[in-house]
Amino acid sequence: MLEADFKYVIDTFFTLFSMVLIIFMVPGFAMLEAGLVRTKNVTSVLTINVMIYAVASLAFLLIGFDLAFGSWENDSMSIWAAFMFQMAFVGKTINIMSGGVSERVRIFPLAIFAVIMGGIIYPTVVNVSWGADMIAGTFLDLNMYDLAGSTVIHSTGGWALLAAILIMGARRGRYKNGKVRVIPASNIPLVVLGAFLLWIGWFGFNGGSVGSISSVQNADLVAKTIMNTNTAGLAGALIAGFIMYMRYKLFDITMILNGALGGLVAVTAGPDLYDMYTPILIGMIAGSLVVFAVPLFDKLQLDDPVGALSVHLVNGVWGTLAVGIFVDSISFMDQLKGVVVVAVFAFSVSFVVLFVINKITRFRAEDDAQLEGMDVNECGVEAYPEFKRAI
Amino acid sequence: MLEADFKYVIDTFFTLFSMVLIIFMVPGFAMLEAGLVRTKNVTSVLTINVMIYAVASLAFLLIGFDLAFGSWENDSMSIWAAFMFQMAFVGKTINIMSGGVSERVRIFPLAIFAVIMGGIIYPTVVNVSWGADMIAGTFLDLNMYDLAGSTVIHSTGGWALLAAILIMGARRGRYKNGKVRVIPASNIPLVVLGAFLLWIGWFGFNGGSVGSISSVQNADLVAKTIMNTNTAGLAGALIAGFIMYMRYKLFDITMILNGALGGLVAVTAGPDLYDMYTPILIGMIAGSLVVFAVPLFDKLQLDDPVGALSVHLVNGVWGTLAVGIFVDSISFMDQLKGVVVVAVFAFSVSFVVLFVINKITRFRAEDDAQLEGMDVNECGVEAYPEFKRAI
Amino acid sequence: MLEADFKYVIDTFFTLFSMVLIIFMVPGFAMLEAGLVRTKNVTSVLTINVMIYAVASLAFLLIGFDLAFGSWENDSMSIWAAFMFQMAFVGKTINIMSGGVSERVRIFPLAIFAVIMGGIIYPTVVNVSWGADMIAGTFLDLNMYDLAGSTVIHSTGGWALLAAILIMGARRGRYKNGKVRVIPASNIPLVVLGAFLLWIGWFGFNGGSVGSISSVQNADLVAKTIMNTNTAGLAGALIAGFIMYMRYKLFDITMILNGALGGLVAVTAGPDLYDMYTPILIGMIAGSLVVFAVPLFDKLQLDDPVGALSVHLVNGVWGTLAVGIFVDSISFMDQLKGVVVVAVFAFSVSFVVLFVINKITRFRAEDDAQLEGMDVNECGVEAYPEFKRAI
Amino acid sequence: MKRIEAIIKPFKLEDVKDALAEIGIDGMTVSEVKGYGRQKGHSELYRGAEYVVDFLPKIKMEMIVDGKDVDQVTATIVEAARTGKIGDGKIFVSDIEQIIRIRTGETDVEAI
Amino acid sequence: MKRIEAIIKPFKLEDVKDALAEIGIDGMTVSEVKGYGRQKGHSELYRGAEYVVDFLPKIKMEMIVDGKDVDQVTATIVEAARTGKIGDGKIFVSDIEQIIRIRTGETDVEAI
Amino acid sequence: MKRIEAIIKPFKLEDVKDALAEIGIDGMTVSEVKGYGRQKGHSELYRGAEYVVDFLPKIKMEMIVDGKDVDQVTATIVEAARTGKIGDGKIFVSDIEQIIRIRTGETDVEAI
Ligand SMILES: Nc1ncnc2c1ncn2[C@@H]1O[C@H](COP(=O)(O)OP(=O)(O)O)[C@@H](O)[C@H]1O
Ligand SMILES: Nc1ncnc2c1ncn2[C@@H]1O[C@H](COP(=O)(O)OP(=O)(O)O)[C@@H](O)[C@H]1O
Ligand SMILES: Nc1ncnc2c1ncn2[C@@H]1O[C@H](COP(=O)(O)OP(=O)(O)O)[C@@H](O)[C@H]1O
Repeated sequence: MLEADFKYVIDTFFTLFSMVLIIFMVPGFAMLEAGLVRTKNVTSVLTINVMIYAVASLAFLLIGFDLAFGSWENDSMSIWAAFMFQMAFVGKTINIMSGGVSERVRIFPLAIFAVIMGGIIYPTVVNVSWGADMIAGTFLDLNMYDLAGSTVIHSTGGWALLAAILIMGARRGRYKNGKVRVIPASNIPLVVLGAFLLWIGWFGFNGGSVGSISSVQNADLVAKTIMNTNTAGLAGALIAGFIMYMRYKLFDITMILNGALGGLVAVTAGPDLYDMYTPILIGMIAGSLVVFAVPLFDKLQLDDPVGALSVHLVNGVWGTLAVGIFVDSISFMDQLKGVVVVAVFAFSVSFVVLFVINKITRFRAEDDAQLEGMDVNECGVEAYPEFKRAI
Repeated sequence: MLEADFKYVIDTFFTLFSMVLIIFMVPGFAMLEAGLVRTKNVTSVLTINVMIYAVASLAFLLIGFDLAFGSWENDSMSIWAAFMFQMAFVGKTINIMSGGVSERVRIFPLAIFAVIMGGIIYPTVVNVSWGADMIAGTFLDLNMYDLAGSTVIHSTGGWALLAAILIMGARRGRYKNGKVRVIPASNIPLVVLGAFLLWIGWFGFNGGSVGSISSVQNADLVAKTIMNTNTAGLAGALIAGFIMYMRYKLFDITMILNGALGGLVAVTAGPDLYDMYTPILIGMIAGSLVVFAVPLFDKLQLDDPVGALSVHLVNGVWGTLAVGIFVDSISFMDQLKGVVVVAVFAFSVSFVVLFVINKITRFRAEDDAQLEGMDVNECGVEAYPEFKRAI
Repeated sequence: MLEADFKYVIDTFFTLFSMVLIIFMVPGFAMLEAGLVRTKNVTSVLTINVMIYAVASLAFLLIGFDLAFGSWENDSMSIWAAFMFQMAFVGKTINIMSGGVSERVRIFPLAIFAVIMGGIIYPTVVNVSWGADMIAGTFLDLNMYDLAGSTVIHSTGGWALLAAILIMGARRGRYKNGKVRVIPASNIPLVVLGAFLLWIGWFGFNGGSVGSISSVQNADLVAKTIMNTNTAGLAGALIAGFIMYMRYKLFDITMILNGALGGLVAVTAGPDLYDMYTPILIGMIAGSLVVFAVPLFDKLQLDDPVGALSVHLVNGVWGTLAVGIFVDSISFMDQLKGVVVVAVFAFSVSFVVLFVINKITRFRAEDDAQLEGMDVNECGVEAYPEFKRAI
Repeated sequence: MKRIEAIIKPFKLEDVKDALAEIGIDGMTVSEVKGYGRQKGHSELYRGAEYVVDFLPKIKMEMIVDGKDVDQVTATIVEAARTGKIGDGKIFVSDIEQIIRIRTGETDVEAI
Repeated sequence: MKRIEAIIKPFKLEDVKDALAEIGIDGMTVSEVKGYGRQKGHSELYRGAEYVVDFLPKIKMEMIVDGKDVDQVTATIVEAARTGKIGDGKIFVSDIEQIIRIRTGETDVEAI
Repeated sequence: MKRIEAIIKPFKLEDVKDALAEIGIDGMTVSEVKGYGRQKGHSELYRGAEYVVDFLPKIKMEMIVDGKDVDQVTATIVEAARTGKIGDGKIFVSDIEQIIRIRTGETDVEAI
């Protein structure tokens, strides 16, 4: 057997393996968000997650992949495996955005947005960062290092979310006379389950982004990437738990998990480049950023029921810059330029697209519908009809 | 290292990988069904799922595998991996059937049936379709193409279910004076979680059924199989969501997920043979079939709490025929013959076996037991004892 | 490509695959325990699971791995993969212990204990059993065969738990005037989900412990290990179900799952050494031991809400001895010596460490805090705030 | 005006509601309660230990009616809710002094 | 002493509680109930079949007050709970003969 | 006949039920309610924001008894439910005019 054939087989298998781990993030996001919202909005959030996967993936199959990569060709592994791996990413940006506008967003316009995001916006970002690169040679050309998408996925989703929150506004009754009304999560086991499915998915996300496991060097790189990814998550969880305990003598699990996810987002830009201790530092800073960003966004009345801005936007930016700070061979300015260019592009295009869709069919459910719950109004199906709702 | 050894190692590993994905379908079915039934029957449904896995797998280990494949030998991969892969399939047929008679079936007779199904009926179907083929040369000899079991698994389970529903009847109070009483699902997050575990399991189910990943050609085939499998699921979900929205302006998540599962069932017969667009069509037809079959079976008073007839039986048939329709090299008549022969065999044998068991120890719980709930009567353990049940 | 390189690549990949399966045991333990405790203690149990993963893994990264293996070197696979695999084990011993003291243990002292267990106690046990072996040559030198840790993981965790129960006492109100008050599980679907995630994780746990899949012989060994692991789980579930049905005419799912887990624990010491039928016997004995041990520990007023003593301690011992009984080449006395030496070490060291921590900051929550629930007192976050609690 | 409270078996709710609707009662407030009485609870099993669940789920229906309708209403409930088996439940009648409909401010018989 | 029961829309609980606190009512017992009245339920969908959910979630507030406070309390509730839309709920007043505070053994007006 | 309602702390249910059984009360209806009174709720934490949970879980026991048993029953409840700490709850006694046992049609004292 030719060495090239061997590599082809192994890398196809490895990419399929990574892809499967990423697909676990679909139920991962679904469970996390279903656990974080109120019982009256659970079915709606779940439906959104399912529809995003269906709509965005098909859009990526039909138009997005071509746009991002220019062709359906691949010599180093099966193109079908390569496609599936990339397709597994596409829903994530929209998930990040949809999670942050839960409990008020209507499903139909969101599905329209998913088509555009999965078919055009996200593929364009991929094109200029990882793919065919249509702006190569122009002054916008990016040299940012972003292995698995701190910026390309997480910040992009985060900027789209910021645009969405500005357009849709806060949930009914969330801010009353300048005061924040706390709306607690309804199902903590689902939150934990979802967070761990995401965590495990991240191993495929980052490990698979190395692109090949079929040489000794690449095998090391993949393993180190996965190890560093995990380490940053551990550190993020630990520091968030520590800060909460210092302040309140209480372990707020939702914050701890957000800290972990923040660490995972932040390490995603360069897990292959760090030594084994740097991710501890990156994760601790990420976890701290989450703890401080969550109340900050609330003070700004940017209503984000799942903490997606703090986890994905803030730490997408932090993680991309961190590569420039901690890795000698990477220019900080290149990283910064990447962050800024993607920010401007993702935010402005999302804003315009959301704005236009919002004119045609409004995103935000009426106050009365929010009061009764999105489930009854959007899906007709209650999440827990037999469980009695407490006061 | 010899090329053959390399292939042996890789295919053993790949088969174990696929097997693990299929085992995720065990909690997948369990969560899906636990979410779809009423709270008073949840423990019972879960217990059935666990017992089926234990009973049918052991029966397959002790007698079924021999019956299906004639011998414990395999040159291309570890026989233990080959066994585990096949064993992972066996529970599925029974799961399909048990799901459709939930909320009234007693556990003990069902366990007896699982022994016979896992030890004899299913292995016989495998024998004639994929295995040693004891009817080769007779007029019944099958040339059906059925990669991963649209017919062998899904329709077989579906026919067994039809027999079971005829013998056990509907749930108490389901049809009153010719009117259908709607009994909604009790826990939607579990339904979604279960559906996605099934979806992910399907990658192993179909991908692993290619049998080998250890050459460039096979690597392509496996990757394409997985991609096409996924695409049909996406299309099934999308079309079901679309139809529901057109009709009711509501997104009924249970129907959307049944649409996805229908698409997955339908593509299972030939995902390796299709180009990348055909599965969209197959999935869309599958999803539409589900949407129309669910109320139809209710009109026929065939009471199927989880929609298994619509998902597995209808689409198992559709998917098998689809190979004959969309693939030039496959004869439609061969596919039809396969569908019919397996139907006659699976239905009549299941019917007789169920009938006999039913004489000895009745399958159906008394009305009073159904009223109080199967959990208290069959397991003694309530699923959610601390949660107050709403009216 | 060199054969050694090929093996390096494959074994790195295989080890990463196994590691991922083991990480599924993190949500596995979390869901199992969250389902078994009362709703007022669910968040606390989940938080403990998350904190253990974060704390013990980081401790193992910073000090434990060095202590256990003497160096960060590995020729046969990526050291990072080897590390991740070992790290995936470390939390398990603590999970076993924390589960058994749920509903009364405070989180902060437990986190301290996790540092010491993950950084020192468990690495020391690994050192003498699997690792650098610092007692080689002394009269304590162990020749025990323990492939994946019936003793090294499960009994070690079990002995630590026994020490913990002796120090912390039973839950408030559990034993009143010598009578046992039954405290049922609050969420059975979570119990089932958790048990199956553990089951699937076990394939990686035991399969990965073979250490290599990259030769025909090793591929067979891995596949057989996984098959035998599964078989023992099946047999444990079956026998537990059978005994319960004989005695009560009821299928108690929590006991059936504990039986399955008991079978998995018991087979863990030697799944690579058995023929395909022995695990049935081992699993059946394991399942029976669980059924009899659970009420026995209650009679001894050792209050263990999740049955961890019966599953992990009793069957860790049984499984280790079983290798000496069923495998000719293994000396029963060596196995017994291993069991005893580890028991003495793990119990006494855990006891002393727990005792000292308990003096500094008591482990056990006040009765009033237990009454109100650990969630409000330790986390400030209720698990199901919108669900009305039944009487 | 009188308050009629009926404690019934949960699966009889639909029947009783329909029977009451037929005699023109179309306002009521319902809640899930647990009952303790001659009908004994069932025993459950948990990890090898049996224990008794004392309290049985019941439905409590409350309706405020004009004093003259009391007999008809109670008779209707008795008929629709009876299975003849132990645990069928009870009806309690007591006095109500004042009623107000929040939406309109109407009081007493107009507010029923 | 009188018992005042108010059936209100769930999202009005906070407002009513605050309004009552302002007039010095600081003891009450609240429960979730289901209401059936002129306000009709909504229809839900399940796997292609529509059906009507009859019973609507309501909150029942109960407070025992001194007889002389009844009018002020009911007026306060009416004002705070009214949305003007159908389904706003009702208030029922009845008589209480005796009250005991378990902690102290105090009775009647002292025990309110 | 009289209705005795007791609002108690949830973990006292078992004790009170047993004490009542001893003096021959073997019918009652129980429900979970939320209480608001002098005993204040606890504060919870959610993603870095603290907030107060006002309403505390309580159990409401209702039993209809013969008028002559009222004093004994209330005394029994007070004794069994008292912890001496704030929030122990209250007992309310009111009048019941009529009782019907659905199963048999028996009325009043025979139906208790
Ligand atoms: N004295 C009572 N006070 C309040 N509720 C009662 C009383 N006696 C019975 N009940 C309620 O009525 C229900 C049925 O009573 P039970 O004695 O079990 O049977 P039956 O209705 O056939 O006499 C009980 O579950 C309880 O909810
Ligand atoms: N006769 C009655 N007895 C008891 N409760 C009633 C009665 N009539 C109405 N209710 C309660 O009041 C609620 C509101 O009544 P409804 O007729 O829907 O509207 P409105 O309050 O505007 O008249 C109902 O949901 C029910 O809980
Ligand atoms: N006026 C009242 N009307 C109705 N329920 C009351 C009233 N006052 C108190 N309660 C109930 O009694 C419970 C206990 O009262 P609280 O004032 O907290 O303490 P204590 O019982 O020690 O006086 C409350 O939680 C509430 O459910």
